Amino acid sequence: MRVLELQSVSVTRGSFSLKEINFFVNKGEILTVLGENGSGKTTLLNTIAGFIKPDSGSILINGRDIVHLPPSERGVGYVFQTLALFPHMNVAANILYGTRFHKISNVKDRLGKISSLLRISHIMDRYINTLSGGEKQKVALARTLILQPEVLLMDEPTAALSPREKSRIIDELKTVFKRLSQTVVFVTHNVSEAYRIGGRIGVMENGRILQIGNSDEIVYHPVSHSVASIFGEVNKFKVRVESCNSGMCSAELGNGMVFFLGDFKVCEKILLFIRPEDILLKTVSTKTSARNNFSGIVKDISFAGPLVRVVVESGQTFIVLISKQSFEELAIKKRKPVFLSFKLTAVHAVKLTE
Amino acid sequence: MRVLELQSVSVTRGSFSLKEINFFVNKGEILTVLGENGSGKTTLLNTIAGFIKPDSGSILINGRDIVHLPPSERGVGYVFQTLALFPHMNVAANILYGTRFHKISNVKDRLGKISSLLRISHIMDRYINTLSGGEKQKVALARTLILQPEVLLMDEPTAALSPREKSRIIDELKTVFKRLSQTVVFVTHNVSEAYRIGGRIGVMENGRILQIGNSDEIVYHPVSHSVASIFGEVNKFKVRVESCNSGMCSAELGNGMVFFLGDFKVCEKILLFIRPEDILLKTVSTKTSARNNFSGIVKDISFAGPLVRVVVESGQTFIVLISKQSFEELAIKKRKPVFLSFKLTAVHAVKLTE
Amino acid sequence: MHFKTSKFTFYTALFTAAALVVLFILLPLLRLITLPSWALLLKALSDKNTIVSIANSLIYSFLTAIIALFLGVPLAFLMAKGLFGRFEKLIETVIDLPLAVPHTVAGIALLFVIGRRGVIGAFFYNHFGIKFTGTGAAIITAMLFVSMPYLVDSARDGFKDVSAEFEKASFILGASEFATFWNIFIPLSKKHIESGFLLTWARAISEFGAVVILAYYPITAPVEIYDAFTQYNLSVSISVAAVLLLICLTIFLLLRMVINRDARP
Amino acid sequence: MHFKTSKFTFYTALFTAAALVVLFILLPLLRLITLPSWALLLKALSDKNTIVSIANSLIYSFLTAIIALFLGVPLAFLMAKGLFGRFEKLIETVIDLPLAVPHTVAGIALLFVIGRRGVIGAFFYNHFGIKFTGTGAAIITAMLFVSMPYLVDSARDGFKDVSAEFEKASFILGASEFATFWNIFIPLSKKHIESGFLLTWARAISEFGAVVILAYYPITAPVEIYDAFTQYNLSVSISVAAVLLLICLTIFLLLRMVINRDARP
Repeated sequence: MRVLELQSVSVTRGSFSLKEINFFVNKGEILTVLGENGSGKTTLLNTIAGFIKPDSGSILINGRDIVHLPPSERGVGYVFQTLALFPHMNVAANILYGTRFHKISNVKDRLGKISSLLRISHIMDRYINTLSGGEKQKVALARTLILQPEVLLMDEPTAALSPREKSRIIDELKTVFKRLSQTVVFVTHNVSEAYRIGGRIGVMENGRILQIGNSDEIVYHPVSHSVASIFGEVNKFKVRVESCNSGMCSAELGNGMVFFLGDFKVCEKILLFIRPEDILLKTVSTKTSARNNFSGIVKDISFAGPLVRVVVESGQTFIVLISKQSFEELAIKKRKPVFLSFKLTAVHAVKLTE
Repeated sequence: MRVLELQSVSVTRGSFSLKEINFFVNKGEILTVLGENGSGKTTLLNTIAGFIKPDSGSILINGRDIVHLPPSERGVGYVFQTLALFPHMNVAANILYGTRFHKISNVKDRLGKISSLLRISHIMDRYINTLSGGEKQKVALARTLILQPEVLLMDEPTAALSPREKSRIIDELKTVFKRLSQTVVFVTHNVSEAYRIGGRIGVMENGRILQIGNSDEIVYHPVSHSVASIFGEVNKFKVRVESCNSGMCSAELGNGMVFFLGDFKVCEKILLFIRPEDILLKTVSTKTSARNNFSGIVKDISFAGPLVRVVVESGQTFIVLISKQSFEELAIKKRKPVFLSFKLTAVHAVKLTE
Repeated sequence: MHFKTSKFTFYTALFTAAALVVLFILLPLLRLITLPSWALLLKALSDKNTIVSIANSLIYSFLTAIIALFLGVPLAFLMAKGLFGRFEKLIETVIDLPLAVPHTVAGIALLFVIGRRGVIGAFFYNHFGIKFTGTGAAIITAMLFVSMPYLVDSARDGFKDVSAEFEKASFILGASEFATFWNIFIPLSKKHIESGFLLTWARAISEFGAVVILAYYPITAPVEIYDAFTQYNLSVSISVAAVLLLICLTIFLLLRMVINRDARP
Repeated sequence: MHFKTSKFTFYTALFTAAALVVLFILLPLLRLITLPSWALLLKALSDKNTIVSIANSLIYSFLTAIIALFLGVPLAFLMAKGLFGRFEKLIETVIDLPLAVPHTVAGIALLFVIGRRGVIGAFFYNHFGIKFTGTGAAIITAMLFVSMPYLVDSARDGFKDVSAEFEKASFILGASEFATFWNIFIPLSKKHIESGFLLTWARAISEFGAVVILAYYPITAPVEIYDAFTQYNLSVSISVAAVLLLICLTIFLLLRMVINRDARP
């Protein structure tokens, strides 16, 4: 059942705009919206919450268009990036704030349940500035969940946490949301966080949702270069299809032929993406099961944490990421010849839209 | 020839202190000081520059103790993290500012030379707020270099640059310093930046310089857990030496024996470090050239950018980083048995200092 | 420019100038407080006129601050929320105008509004026989005109400091505009509103120029000081001045305490 | 607390209060500017007394602002650099004291310092026969006392805004303390010093309470307004008031321009 649905929602904010946003979230589902800062994630949440009026389109909650309702009547919860806990109230007063404006008969029951679920019953009398990052996070959540919102919006809620708290809190959030069958739209710019939350991911860039799907779909079937490069640097080649037979295609690339899966017309111009970590690098040309094999010369070597980034010139420039161990074992040096190989499925082909 | 030398310099700043700093920098050498924010890097530079008086110790420039000289008379140049270019002066006035306070006969010559070396001759009339990040960087450098300082101190000077400008500027800096045989102390918290600059690296933590050496020494022979973990998460095991014969040692570790190089007494307690990316992970127990082999059970899997972090329980908990490609090929799943192997030289043994 | 001035000369010059200023301010005030003997002070304070003038000053200025509070806080809120749109800069300028107007000018200007021949004063005088000048109402009008900007400016700064996310959080939790104003904006701006109130009160107590034109009587302390001075009754002048100074310093210290106090209630 | 007030009612109440305040401030000032006819204004301004009073106000207040500049900027710099150590809070309080002192009180306090029977005044009177009261020196003293804090506070804020790294950069490039003060601190605080100067000047022009006690003559504009008013010569009062108002508004607008101007020279 679709709890939240956006239909062709467009928004203009000065020079920035959201363009034709369409998506839905099912009951109890967590949809993660992944995008860089400035991609429009917060504008999207503010539009759903009612702080920004869309130029056009509908926002449905349980099938009812709420575009003309004020924020207070939308049945939407919002956990802000700053959490926005009221510093002049203690934890209990913060959590109970919203209940004053709603007809709720069993306020005390709800407070008890939500605070024991989130394990914050012992800090009810504390003031906000005495809490740890994780505690604040939970209080902000309790304040919203006590009103039992149809949809919960979360705007980078782990931004202020330490790395250690971050991953712990994400796991706790998942448990709580499952328990309550809470429908959630979760916004983040952090790829690993998006992975960790699981569920569907919507990739956002420049005011558009480029692709929605589970993490595998997005990593292995990106619809565009933008989506592909969200997960780090990526090799991108513009090629012309040479042949295509029952889903297996080929094209000329650099000093060789590249093979990949797809269904394209011969001579069509397409884009190919290959992740640098999907390319195997060797110093001798042994036979491998990989369908694609290229030879080239090492142009540049640089260190990127535990990985080594090797730039190989092979008619086209390939970027390859290998482990430091492989780097040493292979004794790779600048100007040395090397061999590259990668699987059919490592090549992601996308129609060129101009 | 030692241009700069610190001898047992100690500094107290409130609750923070620099403890017994000893190092030297040779003529024309670049020493990179690598450390987290708050490790004392900026305090160190401020002490060398004369903005902070040390409690004890000597600071020698060309053999002369300068501890009692004011900053203006130390012959030290300083490029600040914020660059500190004067916004009310144009580029030329900024660069010439210091020459007003020194007896320099050929000011115009020097200005021409330094600005053509740094390729900023065309922006002499511009005001600071009209410059790009890279241009500002060069103006700050020119302003300092025109006074021909014995030692140049640079405090995270690329902090304000975009990632693309960063690596370009680092390469340019290296070229300029080489050309001028400039002696430099370069401070950064960025490991790859430290790598890229080359030369010796001093690792700083909590007000101490833990180790000084070239990057290989620091990566492969860290003197402590702190140094080892600068380059990312690291496996750390406290073990008791079982045997040591002509440099080859062994100790009990988890459900097996670990072999490593070193010269320890039997029964001595030592620390072993193994980088997660130095451990090979397999699903079948094939013979390898690696001397160390362990078997275990996968406890946890998480994604870290292009890498997968696998936690393996093997009596001891091992953290292993593998590429996403290997992860898929091996079809690693939670609770599956796996085999770990790593080379003798992947184990770094350090005496336990308590 | 480039001078070779030694550090010592430079700082000696600076500290000399600083010492002159501090002395210039402290000397007269210390002299005033130490000048009247206790006997003189008691004698002056047993005088009915003196007591009445100080009481008048305290009462009228306090009423002024209360009125400023009720009129100024709503205005400050609208300004902070940018609800005047393109008139914002204009309104801001208007609110601060009284700070730029000399007090005798303000007095004359107000006279032609509430005086017997003023626009509003004439109406009341001709229809109801009510005269404003020379009454408490005139004193409050004068005080309000010159002191109101302090409250508005301070409250506005307070409201502006309240993060927009607090307001959004309140709305999405179901609160109305008024409930948000009352439960979120007012408590979070408490410090600023309190210091605005104290500034306005202190300014109102001090007012002389505008008050002396609109209402010489009922006599207030600053007018009494001047009145006694013109009658060569310096001992009364000094006594009232010393008492008024102590009152103002108390409010001033109170203000400093509010400003330096931790923000949390 | 929790009220169910509709958005409309809430904002109507707020805008009503705001409109009252704006009217209350604008009405008297507009009335004053439109009141005197050109004929009346010209007649009043052809009066020698009137012209002298306005000229006196302009000259003495400008001199006051200049003196405040030379004494106040060094003090402000020392305060901004925290060079008073543990006396910092105390010095800050002392500097702001004149803002809290009623002007007639300031007048009386200064009288007992520079008056014929004051500590300093007596010395000059007895040894050199010099009397301060009733001279331009007394007017400047009164103006300086009440207006100095504006310059010090503004300049101090300006100096505080100058990043410590600019100072360090100047030192390491070889500049002395004075060269750094002159080449870095002064130009980078220009805006603050200028607005402090204008504030001090405007405040000095307006001063009435302290001036009227120390020097009724040489007559200044605010005193002339009051003097004419007490002699029922309202047309002179209005004319001088209108002219003084225009002068003050000009300075006020100048100040706004300085504040809103881009920081770069």
